[in-house]
Amino acid sequence: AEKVTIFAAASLKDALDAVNDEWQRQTGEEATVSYAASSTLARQIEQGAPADIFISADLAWMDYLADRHLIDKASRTNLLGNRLVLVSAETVAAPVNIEPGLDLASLLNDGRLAMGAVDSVPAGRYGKAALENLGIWPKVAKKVAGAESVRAALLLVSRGEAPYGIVYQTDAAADPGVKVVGIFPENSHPPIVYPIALTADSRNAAAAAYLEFIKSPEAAALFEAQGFTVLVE
Amino acid sequence: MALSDAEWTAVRLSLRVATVAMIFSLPLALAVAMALARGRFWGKSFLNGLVHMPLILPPVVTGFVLLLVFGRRGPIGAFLAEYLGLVFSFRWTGAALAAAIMGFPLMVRSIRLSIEAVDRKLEDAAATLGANSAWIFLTVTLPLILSGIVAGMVLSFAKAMGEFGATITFVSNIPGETQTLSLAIYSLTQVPGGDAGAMRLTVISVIVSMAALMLSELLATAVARRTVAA
Amino acid sequence: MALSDAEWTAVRLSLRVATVAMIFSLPLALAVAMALARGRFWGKSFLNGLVHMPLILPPVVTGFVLLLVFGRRGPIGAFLAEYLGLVFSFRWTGAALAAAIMGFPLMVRSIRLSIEAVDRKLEDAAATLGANSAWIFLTVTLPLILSGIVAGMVLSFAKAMGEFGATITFVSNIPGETQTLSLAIYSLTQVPGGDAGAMRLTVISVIVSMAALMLSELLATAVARRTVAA
Amino acid sequence: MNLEVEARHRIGTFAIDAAFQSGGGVTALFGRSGSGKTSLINIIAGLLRPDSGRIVVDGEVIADSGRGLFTPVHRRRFGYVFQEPRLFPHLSVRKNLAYGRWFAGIGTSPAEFAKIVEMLGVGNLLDRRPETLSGGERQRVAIGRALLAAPRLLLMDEPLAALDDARKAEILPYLERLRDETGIPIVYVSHSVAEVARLAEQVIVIDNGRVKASGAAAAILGQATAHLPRRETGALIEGLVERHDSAHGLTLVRAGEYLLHVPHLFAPPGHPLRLYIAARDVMLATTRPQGISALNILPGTIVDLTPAHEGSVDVRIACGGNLVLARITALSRETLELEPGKAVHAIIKTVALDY
Amino acid sequence: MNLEVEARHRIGTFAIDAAFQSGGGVTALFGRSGSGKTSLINIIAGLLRPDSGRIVVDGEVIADSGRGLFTPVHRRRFGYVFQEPRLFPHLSVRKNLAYGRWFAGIGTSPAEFAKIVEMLGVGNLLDRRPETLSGGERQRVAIGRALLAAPRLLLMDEPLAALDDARKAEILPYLERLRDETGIPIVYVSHSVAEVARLAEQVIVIDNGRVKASGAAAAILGQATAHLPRRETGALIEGLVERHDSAHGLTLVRAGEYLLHVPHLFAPPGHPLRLYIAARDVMLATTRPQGISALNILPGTIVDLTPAHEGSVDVRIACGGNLVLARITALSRETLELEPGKAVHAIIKTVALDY
Ligand SMILES: Nc1ncnc2c1ncn2[C@@H]1O[C@H](COP(=O)(O)OP(=O)(O)OP(=O)(O)O)[C@@H](O)[C@H]1O
Ligand SMILES: Nc1ncnc2c1ncn2[C@@H]1O[C@H](COP(=O)(O)OP(=O)(O)OP(=O)(O)O)[C@@H](O)[C@H]1O
Ligand SMILES: [Mg+2]
Ligand SMILES: [Mg+2]
Repeated sequence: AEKVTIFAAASLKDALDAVNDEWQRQTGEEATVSYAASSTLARQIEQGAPADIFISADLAWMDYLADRHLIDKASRTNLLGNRLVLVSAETVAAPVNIEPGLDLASLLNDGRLAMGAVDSVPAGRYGKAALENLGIWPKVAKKVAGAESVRAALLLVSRGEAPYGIVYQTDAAADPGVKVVGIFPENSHPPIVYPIALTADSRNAAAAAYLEFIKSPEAAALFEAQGFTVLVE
Repeated sequence: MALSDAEWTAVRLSLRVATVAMIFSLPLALAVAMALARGRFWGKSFLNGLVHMPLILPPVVTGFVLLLVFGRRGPIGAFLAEYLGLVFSFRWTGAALAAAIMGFPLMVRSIRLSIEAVDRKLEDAAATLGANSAWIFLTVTLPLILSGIVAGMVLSFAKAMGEFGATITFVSNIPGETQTLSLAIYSLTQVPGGDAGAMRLTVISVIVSMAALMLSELLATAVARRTVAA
Repeated sequence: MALSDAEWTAVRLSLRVATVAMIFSLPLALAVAMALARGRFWGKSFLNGLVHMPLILPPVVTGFVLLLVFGRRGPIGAFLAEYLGLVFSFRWTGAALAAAIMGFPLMVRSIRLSIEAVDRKLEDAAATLGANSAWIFLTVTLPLILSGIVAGMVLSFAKAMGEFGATITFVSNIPGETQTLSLAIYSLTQVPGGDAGAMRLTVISVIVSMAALMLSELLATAVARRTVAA
Repeated sequence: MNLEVEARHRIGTFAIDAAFQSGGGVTALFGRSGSGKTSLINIIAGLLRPDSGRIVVDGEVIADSGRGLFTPVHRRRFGYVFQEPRLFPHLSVRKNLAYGRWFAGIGTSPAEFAKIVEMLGVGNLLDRRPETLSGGERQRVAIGRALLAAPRLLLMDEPLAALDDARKAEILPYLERLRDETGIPIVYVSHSVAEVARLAEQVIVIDNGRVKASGAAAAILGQATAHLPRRETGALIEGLVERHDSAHGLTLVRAGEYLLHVPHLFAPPGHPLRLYIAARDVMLATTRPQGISALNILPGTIVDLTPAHEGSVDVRIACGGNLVLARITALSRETLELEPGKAVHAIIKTVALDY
Repeated sequence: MNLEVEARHRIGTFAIDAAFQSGGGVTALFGRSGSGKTSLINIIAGLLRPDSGRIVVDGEVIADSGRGLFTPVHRRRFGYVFQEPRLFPHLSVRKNLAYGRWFAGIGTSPAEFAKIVEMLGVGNLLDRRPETLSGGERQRVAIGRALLAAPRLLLMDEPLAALDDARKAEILPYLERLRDETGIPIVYVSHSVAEVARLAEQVIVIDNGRVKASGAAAAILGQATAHLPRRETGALIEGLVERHDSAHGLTLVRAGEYLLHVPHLFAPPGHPLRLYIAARDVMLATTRPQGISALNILPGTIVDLTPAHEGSVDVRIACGGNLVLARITALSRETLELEPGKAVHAIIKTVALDY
């Protein structure tokens, strides 16, 4: 059968590659994944990209396509969830209790707070929302270094460029160079959700099967192994 | 350091994209360089600016513009697909187009510099010997600007190897079709634990490019020598 | 089209970064171009390859490398911060460094091409008139390669205006400090509905760059004329 | 063959305003450095488009600004030997030489190629790059390149300036043959009166962009005016080879009523010849001298004398149908009481007549 | 002043292997096109580093491959007029001229600058770009540039080739003065025997990279060998200005026992002078001719005669303490029965002696 083509947020690469291997092992069918920024992928789908399935790193870009009737709305599901954590370099590893009024600014001293760029990278947007919610934002806004991706933010912390950073739990777990010093309360930011949907143009019969598989317990185990929260039952 | 199948695919694709981009942009780059170096026409500044555009704009914007213009719904993209069967979007051809456009200003500048250095008295001499402009260009100008052409091709090739922003925006990151080495490296940098893989691919990319670079210099020397010996 | 404060800041920052990158990379680019064009030394191919590296590598990788080397903990970064008080990370200076490095191969190639076109017999003539190598370089070679230098500076400047990948990776996206026009445009393209803003900034960037471009061509002509008239 | 040139042009502060006609053969352009010779030749070649002008070759209008007509350079087929060699640096000497042949259509035969290569002495340079050639070698290759393009008009801008006399002596006869056998008109810039005297039918003297004098070579070269270096004034005499005296290495040339002894020439009896007799080489005697080494002692009558200039006087003598010019000191003139109408003997050494 | 050159070098298939010494003054390099003159000059200048060689100026060892000594070009302070002008295209004529002054330290005075500009006739070109100059104008600027660098040795590679005779006549006296007043040694490449005869104390004949003959100008120019163009063989005679005959525009020069009449010169009585008398300009007579325009009739005795070559014979005559060379036809030799020891009269026209 025709290959299933998936457009997925770049941060899913490890987990999704594992899921695809498993799917190929079971069905003998292949899935091709194009990993890029959700914004890029959404625009490409808008321009007629040959994608069967889109997995976004946030709701906004899925909504963007939904508004333009470019996804099969019936197939849309919130697939995965994630948590935001505060990380620090190995050297300043004292745990931090993340609560309203936390004096993150003095913790940073004259250092920077590394996070995804607050208006372009989803993790940055969630982080900013959380900080605002907790009333921390006004004091740290000027100290934020908006990285190109969560990975870049993580690197900034692990290289000692920034004392603290806000990243996804999934990324933090895999980097031995940083320590998780606090987890943001789940209600402090909009739910971190990776929605999935079939595209409106998809004519590939295997795509539906793949969609089923990705929601299966086998796949869920693989996602969880990477630290994601699986949202589908 | 044996390469995996996927890595091989990316290497081959990168080389194909870079080579095609370099070769196909050459004639147009030559023509534009000639016009900028020699021409006196209305809108020359504008043409000059246009040529520099891919440098000035963030690559993402260039890629986006390409997507809008050469995409399957874009005005030119639709036309080409309809009448020439030439599809760029989400094909390796699109990656080559993006690379060609990103490398274009570099190629044009190199060639233009060489053209400006040509002693026009030699072209005059050729004319008195009976050569018309086309022949003069082929037998005098072209051989004399060979170093500029080679330099331009090298820059274009190297740029194509490293191109990332415009390519991923225009043709996405589809393994086997549009995932060049550069894009593969990017994918790896986006996940935890990808660093080793990214490093490995980077080394491969550097080796391949360096080999191409040295080949080009050797070729240039050989061509320069052959021009005389033959 | 009145610019908002934030936009003004980005424009000013972009110009500053591009100008500083262009000016500070010039002396080294000249030296390297001279070495590549004229030198005969062991490791010349290697130097040539190294110069092309920023083109060959995906910008993100270049940014990573910069971070590793010039970061606060990087070998060179630590040294510079300690002894010269020169800090790159999260500073506009870092953005300029990234832009300079990305534009470096373009500058070197242009200058190198011009150097290769210089008639060395003129340098010989200068030597017989008593000029030592430094004076020959200043009074003969340099004026004769001016077109290549200007071309290189234009390319470097243009590249700096468009640079994005290495910059954001190295110094992040900090408004007022490191958020150049290019980064601002990128940010806007990443959110649904940001297109209009991105378009607006793109237009500003294009206008600013075109103006700089035309200025450079005028300047080049003027300098060329003055060299003789004075 | 016929050439008609008319041009008016400004370059910076310099203005060309020149017109001349030539009945073919060799037309020499004479003039001081900076007088506009190269500019004029460039206009003829089509490399410089004059503000206004007209060029006609053999009745064919090549350019006429009045009628907006301008044949592009490459279609004129005018061979041009530039003042500087302008060889193609990326081509071997052989390819430089052959460059024009290709476009000449029929081209020149391999025999012709070999002949010219031989004449120019560039046979052992064929596979070299121009940059490795000496100054004179470059100049010779440039001459060959123009000749091999089978031009219908040759423009030569000081083609022999960088060459030694021996080399010149090999090339000049070739140019003479070209002039005589193919009838290709040649426009020839030179500072050497000897070259001009030998080659040119017509001489144009250019000064500051204007034609200051023009006419038959004999007339111009015989005028003791400031047009030409005074040192070089002389008489051009047309003659026919009468016979050879091989025993003594001499050739006898009939010029008017007299037989002149000249150094041995390779030309069959009956062959026409132009002898240039420089005024400075001619002595006058009132009585026929005896026991003198000069073989040519021509009785004649003084036609006229110029006023003394820097201590010397040019004397024109009618000698058996030819006019001979002699330059003598004012003192001798006084001593010998030379006046128009007086019978004198013009004495010319044979070795001074090495054609 | 003293110059010592020794060089061995291969370029491609061409090999230089030459050595010469010069006691200063002007040393002329003579040789056919491609014989290695420019290469040799480049070696002296330091632009070409020979495989082995030695250059000594005034006792100072400039280069010595044996001792690994090599003074870089810019520290030699050898002015060089190249075979092609090599002007700096980005500098005005004025700046081209002034280029070397700066490095010469003290430099040349503004008066000197004005004088050289005047002499070369480039005063109205000072603000122009080299590319707008004519061939001869370029050459003149190149000469000025080298002169103004206050060199301690001048290398001149056919400096006057592109110039007309009038221009040459303005530059040659300057070079003479330079030679006489400043004592700067000059190495001078030229194809013109007249130039060489006038300037050079010493002549080196180069052939295929080797020194074929070298020695005092008088000796070399007087040898009727194949070293020089035969046409130009002659005798160099040293003389002193005796007095002037302004009425007739003549100067009398004492040469040995005789007084020679030469065209009027601007030199005070007692001034030393070198006259070059070309063999082709000298006639011989067995009896003193009467009523002849030539003013110089020198009795003498034949020293020797060369065998006939191409119909002519060179005769050496001892004339009042000088040797004069006459070229006559073999026929005349027979007719006049010329043999060594025979008394003859050498007849030399004054106008042929235009110094
Ligand atoms: N790379 C080379 N390979 C072979 N021969 C060479 C090379 N370079 C120079 N030559 C030869 O060396 C010889 C000497 O050249 P040079 O320029 O010294 O001659 P020249 O005496 O100055 O001649 P001219 O009077 O024509 O200027 C020439 O015959 C030239 O062809
Ligand atoms: N752009 C210019 N501005 C002013 N004068 C110019 C320009 N170009 C050429 N000339 C002048 O035109 C004159 C004619 O130049 P041309 O080259 O024709 O002289 P030429 O007779 O060939 O001299 P030569 O014998 O020295 O080669 C020169 O005096 C030159 O300086
Ligand atoms: Mg000229
Ligand atoms: Mg030479």
